[in-house]
Amino acid sequence: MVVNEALRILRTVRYDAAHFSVFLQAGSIAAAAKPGQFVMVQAGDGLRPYLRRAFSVADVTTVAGVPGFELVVRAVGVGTEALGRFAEGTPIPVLGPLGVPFPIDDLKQPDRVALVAGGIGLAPLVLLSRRLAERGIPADLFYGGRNESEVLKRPDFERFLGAHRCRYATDDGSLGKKGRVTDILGSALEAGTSYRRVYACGPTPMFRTLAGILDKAGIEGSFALESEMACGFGVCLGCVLPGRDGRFHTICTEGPCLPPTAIDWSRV
Amino acid sequence: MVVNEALRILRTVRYDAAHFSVFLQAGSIAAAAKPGQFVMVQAGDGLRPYLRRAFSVADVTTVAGVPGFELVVRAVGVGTEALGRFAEGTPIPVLGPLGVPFPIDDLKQPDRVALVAGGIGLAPLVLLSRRLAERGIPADLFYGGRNESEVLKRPDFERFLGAHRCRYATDDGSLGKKGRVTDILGSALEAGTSYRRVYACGPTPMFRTLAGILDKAGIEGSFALESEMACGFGVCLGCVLPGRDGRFHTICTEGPCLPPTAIDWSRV
Amino acid sequence: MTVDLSVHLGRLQLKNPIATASGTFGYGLEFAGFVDLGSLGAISVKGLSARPCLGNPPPRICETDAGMLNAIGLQNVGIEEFLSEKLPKLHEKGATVLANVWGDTEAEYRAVVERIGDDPRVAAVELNVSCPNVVKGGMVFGNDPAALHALVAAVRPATRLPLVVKLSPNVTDIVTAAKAAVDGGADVLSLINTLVGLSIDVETREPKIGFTTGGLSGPAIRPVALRMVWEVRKALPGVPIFGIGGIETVEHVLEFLIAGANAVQIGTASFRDPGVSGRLVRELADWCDRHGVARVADLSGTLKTRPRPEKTYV
Amino acid sequence: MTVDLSVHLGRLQLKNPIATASGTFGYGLEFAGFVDLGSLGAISVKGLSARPCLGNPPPRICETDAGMLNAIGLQNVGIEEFLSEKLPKLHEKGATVLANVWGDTEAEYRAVVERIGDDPRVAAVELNVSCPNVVKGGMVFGNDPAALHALVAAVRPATRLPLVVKLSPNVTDIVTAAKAAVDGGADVLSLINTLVGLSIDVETREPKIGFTTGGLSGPAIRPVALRMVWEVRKALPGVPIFGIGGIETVEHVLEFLIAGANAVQIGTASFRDPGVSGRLVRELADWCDRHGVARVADLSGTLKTRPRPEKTYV
Ligand SMILES: Cc1cc2nc3c(=O)[nH]c(=O)nc-3n(C[C@H](O)[C@H](O)[C@H](O)COP(=O)(O)OP(=O)(O)OC[C@H]3O[C@@H](n4cnc5c(N)ncnc54)[C@H](O)[C@@H]3O)c2cc1C
Ligand SMILES: Cc1cc2nc3c(=O)[nH]c(=O)nc-3n(C[C@H](O)[C@H](O)[C@H](O)COP(=O)(O)OP(=O)(O)OC[C@H]3O[C@@H](n4cnc5c(N)ncnc54)[C@H](O)[C@@H]3O)c2cc1C
Ligand SMILES: Cc1cc2nc3c(=O)[nH]c(=O)nc-3n(C[C@H](O)[C@H](O)[C@H](O)COP(=O)(O)O)c2cc1C
Ligand SMILES: Cc1cc2nc3c(=O)[nH]c(=O)nc-3n(C[C@H](O)[C@H](O)[C@H](O)COP(=O)(O)O)c2cc1C
Ligand code: FES
Ligand code: FES
Repeated sequence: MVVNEALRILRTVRYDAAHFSVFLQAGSIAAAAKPGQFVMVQAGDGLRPYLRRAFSVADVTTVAGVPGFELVVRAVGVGTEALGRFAEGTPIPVLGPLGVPFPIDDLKQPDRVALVAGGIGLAPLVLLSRRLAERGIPADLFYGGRNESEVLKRPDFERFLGAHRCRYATDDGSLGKKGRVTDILGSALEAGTSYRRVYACGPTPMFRTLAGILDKAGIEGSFALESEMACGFGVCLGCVLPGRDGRFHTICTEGPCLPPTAIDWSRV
Repeated sequence: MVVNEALRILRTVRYDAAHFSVFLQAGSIAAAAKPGQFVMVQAGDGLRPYLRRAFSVADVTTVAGVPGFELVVRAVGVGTEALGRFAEGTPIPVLGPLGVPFPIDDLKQPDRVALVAGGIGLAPLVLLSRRLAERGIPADLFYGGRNESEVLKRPDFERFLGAHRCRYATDDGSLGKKGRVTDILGSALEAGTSYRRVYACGPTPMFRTLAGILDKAGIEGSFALESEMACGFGVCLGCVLPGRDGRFHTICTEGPCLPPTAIDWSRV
Repeated sequence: MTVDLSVHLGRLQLKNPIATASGTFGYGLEFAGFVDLGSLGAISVKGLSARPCLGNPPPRICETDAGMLNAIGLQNVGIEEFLSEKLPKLHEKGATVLANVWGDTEAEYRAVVERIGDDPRVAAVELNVSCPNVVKGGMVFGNDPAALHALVAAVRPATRLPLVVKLSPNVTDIVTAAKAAVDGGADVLSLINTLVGLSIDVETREPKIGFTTGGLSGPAIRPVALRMVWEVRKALPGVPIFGIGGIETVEHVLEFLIAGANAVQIGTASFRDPGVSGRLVRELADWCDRHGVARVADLSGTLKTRPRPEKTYV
Repeated sequence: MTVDLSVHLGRLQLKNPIATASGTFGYGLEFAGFVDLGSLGAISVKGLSARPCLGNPPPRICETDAGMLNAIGLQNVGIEEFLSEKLPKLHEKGATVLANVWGDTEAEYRAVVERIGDDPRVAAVELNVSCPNVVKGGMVFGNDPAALHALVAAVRPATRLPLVVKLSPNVTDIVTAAKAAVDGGADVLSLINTLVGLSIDVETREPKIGFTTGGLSGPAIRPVALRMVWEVRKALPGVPIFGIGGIETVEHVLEFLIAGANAVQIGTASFRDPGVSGRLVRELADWCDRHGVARVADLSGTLKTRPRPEKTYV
């Protein structure tokens, strides 16, 4: 069930000028949240930002023994910046968990999957890694960022998945391979690795390239998509992306996790 | 000269749920500010509050050795509440000093004056008391509030003016006389005390009554008036009050300190 | 004190004056987890057309200062699916339903209203006249008094339900529009719909909305909406009004009632807080109680205006 | 890179596109401590009338969400005092002056413009047509295309200075108003003036503004202003435009230029920050520099719109 509750900020951890994690009180959201789902957060009770902002539930965790959940945030504008400025203990309105999670219930023991993260798209993949590890499903992480310091939550990924399963690409080569994340996934596929399914989250150009790669390789995908959202629960009809069927997909309720084949990437 | 500068909050002292003092870095405002002048403060860089708010320079002082000035504030709405929530060290835009101060330069040694404060109208009278004390001008304070805890800055008034010169009236009788401040001033006048000038700040009903009292007694007054202000420096023409001459007085530049005889109290 | 919250908008009787605005409350059912749908004055559902409509390509929304722009393009499931899938459930939950409808032509408007007919599960039909008139080259029905009058008159015979006409605020004179709608047969007026606005991404030099312009809603438009409610109430004191535009708090509700509305509709605020409409019902009752207002209906149109001064010169 | 900030609005040449809006910048001189007056593109002074005007009784202003309402009532020192006391000082400081004027009747408008004549210290006359036409029973000049046309045509012969007409946004079709002004002889259009709004104190049930309604300004109106600039630019691509409404940042300036304005006027923002106009001149130069824009004039009207989709049904 989706709940609308005021949750206290347990802790804010800064990674660099633009990136931070916010840990929120669990409320009834943490226990219910599945990997790929998101919450709508009101950052401030004023007029700027005016609408709530969408954030993936990045992890379900505890802070100093207090149950909570984590959002990993890149500050790109007024809402994300405001979210990073709250004092610990401040209650903020949170609506969630929302949307269709990554499909994982159908995975079975010998299945192997890949996780592809671009930039801040790492967020939903942390909780996904945790759940896959719990289920014993082997998963390879392909994670691309601008540079080493923008590759976040490495210790968690490496703990859940095993360090040997985590491969990185950076624009400047400061971590892993110099280049794009789709390049390192492409190399792995060319080297003969195959996956039951590829889970991905990242910017549109990454999605577009990846959709092509998966299509060619005949591999199923599940993408955690983004679009601007006013409500997050299917009533404003603002968050649509064009579908291959000529219809528009309501990303907040039909997604955010959708197979790439659902989207008409030429119109995004 | 009026300056527009970002000044850090040195300290915020809370008196009760609704009242607090904000001490700001001196900037070039503190040294220039005269009793009765005010500043326009932007409480937050967002949209709510949208316009700056006016506050009297309540005192010029130091905080832990750092030169600054004080605003005494009653939280009545979004701007005053926001002002009370800032963390120490936050820089906030301040414009000032503004307006016409209380006329005191013409006071000479044997002159005796009265100060009349109603509610939050105490604010400009603190700095006035300090300056009068420096000049050795004896001044009687008549200060009315709802109850004892809403009578603020007593130690300062009593230090500057002498405790025996400070008289209080409260609605509930918890401090001084039960009743209104104009009653205790009226009694003093009836008892034969006379003043060279009466300086006052308070709500409109107090001003209206006081204007009548002074008119009857033939005593000169100087009132620190209030009205809603968008700019504070004479350009929006929003802050006018009706004058006896049929014109409108721009309170931010012709005032805030004006003789009560300038105003048409029947139209305020 | 028990406060009487009920209001009458002509034949349309509501248990309280807090309704929700079309396009901001889905088909109502999406809010069942946040609000007791039966506790609201009314629910205006997403604008319905004769055929299901796919709406505009994205981006459809963007935030603006104290508001948002939208150009959803009236995406909706169509009147058939509404009547078969949504309305029975709304009815079961005790909701008072306003069927908000639109069309590209008079005939389409009429067709969808005829399909609703006198359905007793619908409390009133609400005509959204902010739709471009395809026959008249895209000019908006609601912005031309003659076209508006003709449209309302054409639709009027199609139902015996109360007919609410929701006016466009993008006009020189809202009173002329209001009169045209009332003369055409409107029982109730809803005002206002969104103001037409534009917002630009300066890096790409593209409009932030795919459709270029969008409808501005939210707190930014409240003063304009309030002014129009007041103007119409003054000119047409007998015509009941739904006040709409940027309502978020009980004080905003009261502003609209005092200006002359008989009830209000909560729009964009439901995106920020899906429970806001239900809460406002309770807060309005509390406010009336604290202020000794026994009947909320008595608040309507109680604005005390001062005589406007003549200009004075020196 | 040295950025060429100069812009031409027909015969009106400005050193940069950042001007200040009438009624929000006093007579300019009040800002001399905050802004180098000579560094601004132009300064539109408080609306001048033939006789000094006392304005409206208070309360004249109130804050609204992301904006404010005002009903100052056009208080001003009158054209004589302006010419003798203010203009010489403005001229001395190197200011480019727009003389914003108004009247209750055509004759009064004409009288004040005649008094300005061809004064070389004035760069242009700006006609505020949002004034109630006392002859036509209070209807606003700018809201009736015929009255607007007649007014501009009546004033036009009174000066050889460039004539700027500042339009009211409270109209169904801003393009019709724009055409009427241009046909009447306007060289440049300023858009927009304030939207008419209302705000109510629910405790006293009185309007927060003594005049009941007031003009809404500030960020709240920016999307509406931008849309109108874009509409007029599209319809009248050769007519130079001052874009006005809720401008606070360099991005806002750019939005207006891209939408089709040739220059902008900063209004209410000068109350929040008296130095904002001067800062925007510098920030605009920086932005152009960073973005490789050599001539700011090239930005004007560069909005890339997509073709509007047809409605699609299932
Ligand atoms: C389902 C979902 C999950 C998300 N999860 C995360 C997350 O875990 N961590 C994170 O940092 N961000 C996440 N985002 C993106 C986040 O919502 C946006 O970064 C945020 O809304 C920007 O708000 P702002 O006020 O800071 O920026 P604004 O000033 O509003 O905008 C800055 C830029 O971001 C774009 N933008 C605005 N809103 C969105 C949006 N909803 N989606 C995409 N772009 C947007 C704007 O067009 C603009 O280019 C998610 C978005 C969605 C839809
Ligand atoms: C010259 C001057 C000096 C002042 N000095 C002080 C001071 O030292 N300490 C202090 O606490 N307050 C002072 N005030 C009053 C203070 O400016 C207002 O309380 C403040 O603007 C209210 O802002 P708000 O956002 O909290 O309230 P809002 O939500 O804006 O309004 C709350 C109530 O206050 C009224 N109000 C709003 N602005 C003003 C205003 N400028 N003047 C009077 N009433 C207003 C509103 O009409 C409303 O009734 C002064 C005002 C002026 C004009
Ligand atoms: C996303 C969105 C969709 C809307 N769709 C409709 C609609 O289908 N029919 C209609 O009459 N009004 C529609 N409206 C207008 C609202 O019902 C309302 O009139 C307007 O938003 C002003 O109210 P607000 O400021 O409270 O949102 C829509 C508004 C929004 C924000
Ligand atoms: C207090 C105030 C007074 C104004 N006076 C005038 C005026 O005298 N003449 C005029 O043409 N416009 C006047 N305006 C309108 C502004 O010039 C401007 O068009 C409007 O405020 C919108 O811009 P903004 O949102 O940047 O303020 C006034 C606006 C305000 C806020
Ligand atoms: S965000 Fe409102 S429908 Fe998806
Ligand atoms: S506050 Fe603007 S003129 Fe006084």
